[in-house]
Amino acid sequence: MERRDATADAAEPVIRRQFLPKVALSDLRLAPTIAAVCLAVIVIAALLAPLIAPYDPIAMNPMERLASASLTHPFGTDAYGRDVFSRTLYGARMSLIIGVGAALVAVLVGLPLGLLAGFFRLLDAVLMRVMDGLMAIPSILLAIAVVSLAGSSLWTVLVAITIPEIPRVVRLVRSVVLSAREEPYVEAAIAVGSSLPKIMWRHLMPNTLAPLIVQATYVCASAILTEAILSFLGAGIGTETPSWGNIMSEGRLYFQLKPGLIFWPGLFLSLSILAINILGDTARDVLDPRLGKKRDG
Amino acid sequence: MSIFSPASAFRPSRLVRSALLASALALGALAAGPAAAQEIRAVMHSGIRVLDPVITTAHITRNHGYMIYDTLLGMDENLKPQPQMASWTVSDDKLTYTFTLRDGLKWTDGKPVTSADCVASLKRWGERDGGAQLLFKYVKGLEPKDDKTFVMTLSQPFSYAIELMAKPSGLPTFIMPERVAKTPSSESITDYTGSGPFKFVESEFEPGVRAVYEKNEDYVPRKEPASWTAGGKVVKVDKVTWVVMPDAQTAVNAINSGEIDYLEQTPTDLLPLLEANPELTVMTLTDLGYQTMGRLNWLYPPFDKVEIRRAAMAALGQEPILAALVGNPDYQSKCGSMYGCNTPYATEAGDELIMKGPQPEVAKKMLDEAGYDGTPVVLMQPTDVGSVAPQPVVAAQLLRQAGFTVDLQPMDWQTLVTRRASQSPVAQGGWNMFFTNWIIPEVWSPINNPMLNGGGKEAAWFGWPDDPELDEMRVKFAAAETEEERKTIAADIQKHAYDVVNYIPVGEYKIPTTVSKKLSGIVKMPVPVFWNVEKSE
Amino acid sequence: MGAARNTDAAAAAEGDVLVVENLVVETTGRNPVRIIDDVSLTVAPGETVCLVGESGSGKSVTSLATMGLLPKGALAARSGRILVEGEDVLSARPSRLRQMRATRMSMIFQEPMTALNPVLSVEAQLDEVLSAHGSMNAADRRSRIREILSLVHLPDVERMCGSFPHQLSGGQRQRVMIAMALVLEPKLLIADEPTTALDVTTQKQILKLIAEIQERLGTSVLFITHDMGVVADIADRVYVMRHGKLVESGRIDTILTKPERDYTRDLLTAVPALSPRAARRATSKETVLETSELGMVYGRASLFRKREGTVAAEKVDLRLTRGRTLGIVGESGSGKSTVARCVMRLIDPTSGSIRLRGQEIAGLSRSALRPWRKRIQMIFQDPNRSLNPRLTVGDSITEGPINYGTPKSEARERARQLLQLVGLPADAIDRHPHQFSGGQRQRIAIARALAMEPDVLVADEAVSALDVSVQAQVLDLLDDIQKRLGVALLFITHDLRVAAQICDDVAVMQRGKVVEYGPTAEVLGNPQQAYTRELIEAAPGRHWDFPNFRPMPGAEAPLQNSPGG
Amino acid sequence: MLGAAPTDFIAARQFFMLAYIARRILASVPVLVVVALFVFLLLRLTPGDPAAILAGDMATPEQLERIRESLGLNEPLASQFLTWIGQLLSGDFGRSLISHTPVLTLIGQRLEPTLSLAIVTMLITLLLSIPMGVVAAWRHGSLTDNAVMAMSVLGFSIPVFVTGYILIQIFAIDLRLFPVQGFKSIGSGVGPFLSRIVLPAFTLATIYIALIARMTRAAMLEVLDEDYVRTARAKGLSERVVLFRHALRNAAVPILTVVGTGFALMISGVVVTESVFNIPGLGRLTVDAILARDYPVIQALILLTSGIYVVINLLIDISYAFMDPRIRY
Repeated sequence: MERRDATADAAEPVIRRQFLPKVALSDLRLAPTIAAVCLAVIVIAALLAPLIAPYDPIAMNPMERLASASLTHPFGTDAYGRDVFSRTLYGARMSLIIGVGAALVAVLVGLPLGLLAGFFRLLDAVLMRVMDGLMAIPSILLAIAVVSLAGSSLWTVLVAITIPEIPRVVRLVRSVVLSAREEPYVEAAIAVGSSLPKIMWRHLMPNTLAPLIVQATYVCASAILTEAILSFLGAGIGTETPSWGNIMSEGRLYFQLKPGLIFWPGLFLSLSILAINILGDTARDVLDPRLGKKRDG
Repeated sequence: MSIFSPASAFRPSRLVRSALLASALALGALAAGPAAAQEIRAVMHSGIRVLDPVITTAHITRNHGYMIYDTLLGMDENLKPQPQMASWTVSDDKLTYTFTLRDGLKWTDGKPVTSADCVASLKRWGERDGGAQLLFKYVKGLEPKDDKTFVMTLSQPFSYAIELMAKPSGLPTFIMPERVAKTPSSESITDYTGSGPFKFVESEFEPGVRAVYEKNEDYVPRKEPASWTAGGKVVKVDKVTWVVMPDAQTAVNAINSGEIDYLEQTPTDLLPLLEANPELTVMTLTDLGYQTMGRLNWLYPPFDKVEIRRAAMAALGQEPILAALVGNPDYQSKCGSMYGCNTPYATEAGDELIMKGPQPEVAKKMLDEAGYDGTPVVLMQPTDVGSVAPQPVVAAQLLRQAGFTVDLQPMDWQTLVTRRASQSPVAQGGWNMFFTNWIIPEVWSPINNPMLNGGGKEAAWFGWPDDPELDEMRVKFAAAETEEERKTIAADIQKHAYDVVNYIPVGEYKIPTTVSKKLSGIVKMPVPVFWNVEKSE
Repeated sequence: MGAARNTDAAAAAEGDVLVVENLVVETTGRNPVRIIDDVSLTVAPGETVCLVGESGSGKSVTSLATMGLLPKGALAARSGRILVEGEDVLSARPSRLRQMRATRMSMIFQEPMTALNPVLSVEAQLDEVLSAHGSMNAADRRSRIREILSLVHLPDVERMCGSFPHQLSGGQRQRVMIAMALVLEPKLLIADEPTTALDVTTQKQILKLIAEIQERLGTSVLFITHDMGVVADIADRVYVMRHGKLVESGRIDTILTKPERDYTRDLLTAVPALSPRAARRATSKETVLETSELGMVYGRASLFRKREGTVAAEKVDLRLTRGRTLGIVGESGSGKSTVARCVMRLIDPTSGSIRLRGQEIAGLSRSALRPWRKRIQMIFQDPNRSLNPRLTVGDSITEGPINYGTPKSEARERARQLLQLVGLPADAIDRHPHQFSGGQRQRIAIARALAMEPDVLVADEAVSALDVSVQAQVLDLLDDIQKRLGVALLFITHDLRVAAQICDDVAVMQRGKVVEYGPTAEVLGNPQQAYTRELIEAAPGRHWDFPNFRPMPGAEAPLQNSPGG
Repeated sequence: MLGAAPTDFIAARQFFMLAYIARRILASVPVLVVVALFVFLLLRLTPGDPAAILAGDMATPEQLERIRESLGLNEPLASQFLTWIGQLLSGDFGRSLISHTPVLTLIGQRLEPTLSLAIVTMLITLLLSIPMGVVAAWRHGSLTDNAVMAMSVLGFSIPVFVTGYILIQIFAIDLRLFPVQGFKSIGSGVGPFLSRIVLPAFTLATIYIALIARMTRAAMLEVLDEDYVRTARAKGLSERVVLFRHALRNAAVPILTVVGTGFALMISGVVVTESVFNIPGLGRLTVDAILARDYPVIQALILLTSGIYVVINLLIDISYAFMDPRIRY
């Protein structure tokens, strides 16, 4: 309580800023820059897929199946004779929609639940038991069950991937709220007569944004990956909506003969996830509330 | 994933637990190991879970049946019924069939096989098998006469009866002990006593993973040479282990490195990986192969109208579908016969529309004339079974080219299996179209062919055509006196079936089996069996 | 020791234990910032040298550099030498540096709780020093550990050995730290604010212990502190640092009586006098805040755990009239903050009553309390945390008035006036808290409290986190505001000097109870309770009247750091 | 922990520990009930008919109805749930609808491969990831650090099945060092066991290593910034002692926590790895059961994995006490 001088100037912040960043990749300014450029290129390619793609991604030509890479088919063709390059471009759309969608839904559902849980003890007890239960179910099994039972549309896949992520978001928001509500400025807000909703919205919610952004990037990356795994297990999106996951999954039989079928979508998938993770790490470094952390007595 | 997959699976997708060392040195050492035990390690197309070959028509369970049970009759490679457990005589009025069991038949528990066992088994069979159900309408009596003979009496002649009892696939006439055969046909049996060439090793059974069979030392084979399911089932190895590999790639790698001896279904696309290996032979076990087909739902629009069904048939074509499904001319062929080509009843009657397809322009015109209103066609697409995944995808494109609105709905195979049984309207969980595959012996006659049943919502196969005319023709077929007469009726049936678009055959294909050169004497037939096979070292 | 004290800095002899010559420390990276700029200092054998400065002066960095502990990759010594017993720390190889640590120079830190490894037992932490630096066998190490632990006057040594840091009190932890630093009897002990985190009474004991051990072992001490009181009590010589540069150095008496530099003078004049302020005439008789029998018990039995609650406050009776300042003083854990938070209804008291202008508020529901909230406002200890960093100053100040229906434009206008009132420019309203220094932020916090036009201001350690010079300004501001607005002030502090300077009345709390309560002059001038006397006696530098550069009138031993006690 | 802690302290700790374990076990009951109810409803309220799956291609509507009846699927939902819970409480997990094998037998057959895979994976992971994380944190900002971090981010970015295929191609097919697939019980010899488990375990470990190396690094960075690490250095201790004795022990709690929550991640990986390497384990069993709508098997398996998850996390929470004497329960 009676503490050392807390007013920081000169040396202290300098030491902290240089000493604390948690992720080395971001020290090389290069990494996040490259990651951002990579991701931007992929996103633009996805958006412009109808313009760039030389073929309809679902137009098949069985007579030209499993062609090797050539000028007409830069990445070759798949078992239906569809152009893998076009499919990969369109697949970017679906995979990114799933990644971003999962992140958005997880945050939109998890944030209010977490805020409420962090503030109301009774609700907290019930909600957290349910969340614990959800967490205890291995996410991939839950996802397979949901998809296989409810049919494999984009929406069910999205829901299946997102459900297991929600408890993690709720827990994160809740823990931020629990620690933030001890902050003196929250007490100050209580003291000046601010209502609960106002305190939540104005003083607590903003604290959750930085960790949420970071968490959202991880959810995004892991959703893209989970979609691929679901496809691998036969519980992914249908072949008429190409995603990196189902392109790879359909190509896996030809792994030794036509590695391109897995390689190209896999490369895009890994690059995107890598980039998203690096950006997430960078965001964490930049937004890390611990950079200005105080020690308590 | 395809435990109960349709007739075939391109990607053998079941587990295995074989496996021997990969390093060359260890390979040599281990190769010597099993020599003493004479074991065949076979990767089957699917994992076996259901051990009752009557309750299900799943092929893996049928194969299991051939291992541990003997069949009442057999069928030779000329498709002629032959005695197996029993020989038979038919009375002149064609109404009384007398079966006489051969000597030396014994259950694995040591008791002799009696006529009562056969009668009980046939009755259970009669409750489940489609053709048998038809037959049993005319069975007045089925009684043991003494320990070795029993008599079946009919109310009217059913000359196809013996062929039905000798058929190698669908539900063959596996004979079980009476106490087992008394199990209601809606419940699985739990006692696996058989009288077949192999014994089931229950203690080593892992559902979905592995099944182990030992030679039945007490089995007395017939003296004739083995031919299809007829002749002597002489077992020349000590043990057969069935395993499953969920990943085709893994299975191909495993047989390439000598970890297994037998790969029942090899994806044709992966043949290049195997053909160079001098240790292996790639073969097809039968010239009959598989029929792949599409079925339309007669109950709801748009396929409640025959004109629109015909338009759909015109829109489809065998070539593009086979190309996507197989993609190897050696293993695929166009075929317009609903009974399969290379079969006794093969005919071209009425097949013009499908054989000329795809004809998008013709189909479009037919659609216009039929007044198609754009009702979407819900086409179910299984995503997890390689042998049925591509057909709907190609079909969707072809139908769209002809002006159909297609809603291609991906789902796992088991969902499809569940959903195709739904007679509800499309919006309430119903469907309009799906594809599946059959081995030719399952469709090779109007009686066997499950689709050729016009019984409507109560009795017909999924799609439920209400077609009394068809059923009358089938009865005529069964009662026909001569083979010539039957062939004519069969052609008429097919013509009629094409006219009303009962179903749409979209081609035939064969699946190569890869076998280690150490194995010899493999019986070539549509069902993979392990008698007569020798293993050398 | 007398001899040592006569040594002058300029005449640093060959035998100095520590010689720092022209030390320059910079941040690493592309744009180096100079943290320590050309600092030289010496410490003679047996001498106690104080390094004084406010936060950011570089005093801690200097001590870390001496240990060779500058954070790698963040700070680096660019030039100069640091000789410990003649051997240069800066040029020593890492392995040699490791050997020198604990054998030649040792260090103790501000916070013994975090400086001790929480997961290792006391014995393990001492033992590893011995095994890292010598070939003592296990039995010798065992007996040496017990020997040094008794030397630092720890009770029940055997039990101490098996204890973990969290099981010890703050003072005991610091004793363990000292034992650990001295177990190999190094010539130089660097103490970096070793008593800042401790209560005054504990601080006194630790200072006494250091002096005692120093005497016994002949250790030299480099003592880093911001507290002039401590300096006056223990130093032989003093170095004053500011912004990384040496401002002034000299013998303690010289510095205290005749400081040459303005900065040193400011530093000294800012130290509040321990003598109570002159009594003010009461301007009003109106009681604005009154507690009776106030009690707070934390953590009573829950469903699964039955345990006694912790009594944080018990039967607290206080009364505050308009325009007056009531101080609550006490050590940590005395319950003074609990009382403040109860009065604010930030926590709900478990018994007793709180009357705000006659209205009982202890039992009011959240909504019933609302109209009364604005009557009483609080200033928190740490201005960095009491202002939401994401809101502009204006948003923070106007939040309260807007809650009570003041139109936004009006509230902002009022906020501008308030900012000027607390000595900040009106245009500060659109800036964010991080653009202000600690003292300025505390001013903003005061403006926020005043925006509610409260009758009572509760200041909970409101100046404890500030440097002395800033502290003095904020205290002046509070005094000024009270005069102008007539607000009553409930002032919670651990610092008797601050209390003496600002309070009309003082309540001394110990273990949740008010032990002595009365006018400041009486309580501090003529304490009746032993505990109050103990507190007063423990206040460092109480014999010195810093603002006037002279000993306290009547103090016998003007400058006596009297290590022997 | 060195030194003799006072016996009363130890006794009190043991008492609180036992009380804590009891409380935690009680607290896990509602979690498992939530799981049970959730899984049950998920399975029953969505389409899927085990009877159709069981009967195969040629069944008629009437035959299906009879099979449904005999499987008990026509009972009301509530009574099905109560029956199931009742059976569970008496230790009966039921029988597979499809193979009619007792669920416990099925699980028993598949337990060993999965357990072996999980344990070997865990060993590989801990042996590699913790030193990696420690070194990365120690050499923070260096090339080593960047390399470790890059590897671990990469570990997150490649789907498990791709990793598996690549490892098989290189080590089993090209170099012929290992068999391409399969599982051998450790009872049949350590050599055959290891030769088959190494590749899948490495495949599975890639994600896990990534996760734990990252967490170790972050926790170590946090801890290396602590005063007691500075104290340890000020005492002249070697870096190895500083890192592993002082820092790592203090960083253990968050690392252990991730080891526990990462278990869920491993389960996902197990399902895929078992497919790629053809290991007949619980992962495949679950997927197959889901696809076959084999309700009793799915229910038991998900309950089992959830139970294991709960137990592992309980064990980890208890282990905190051994890492950190401050933690009391």
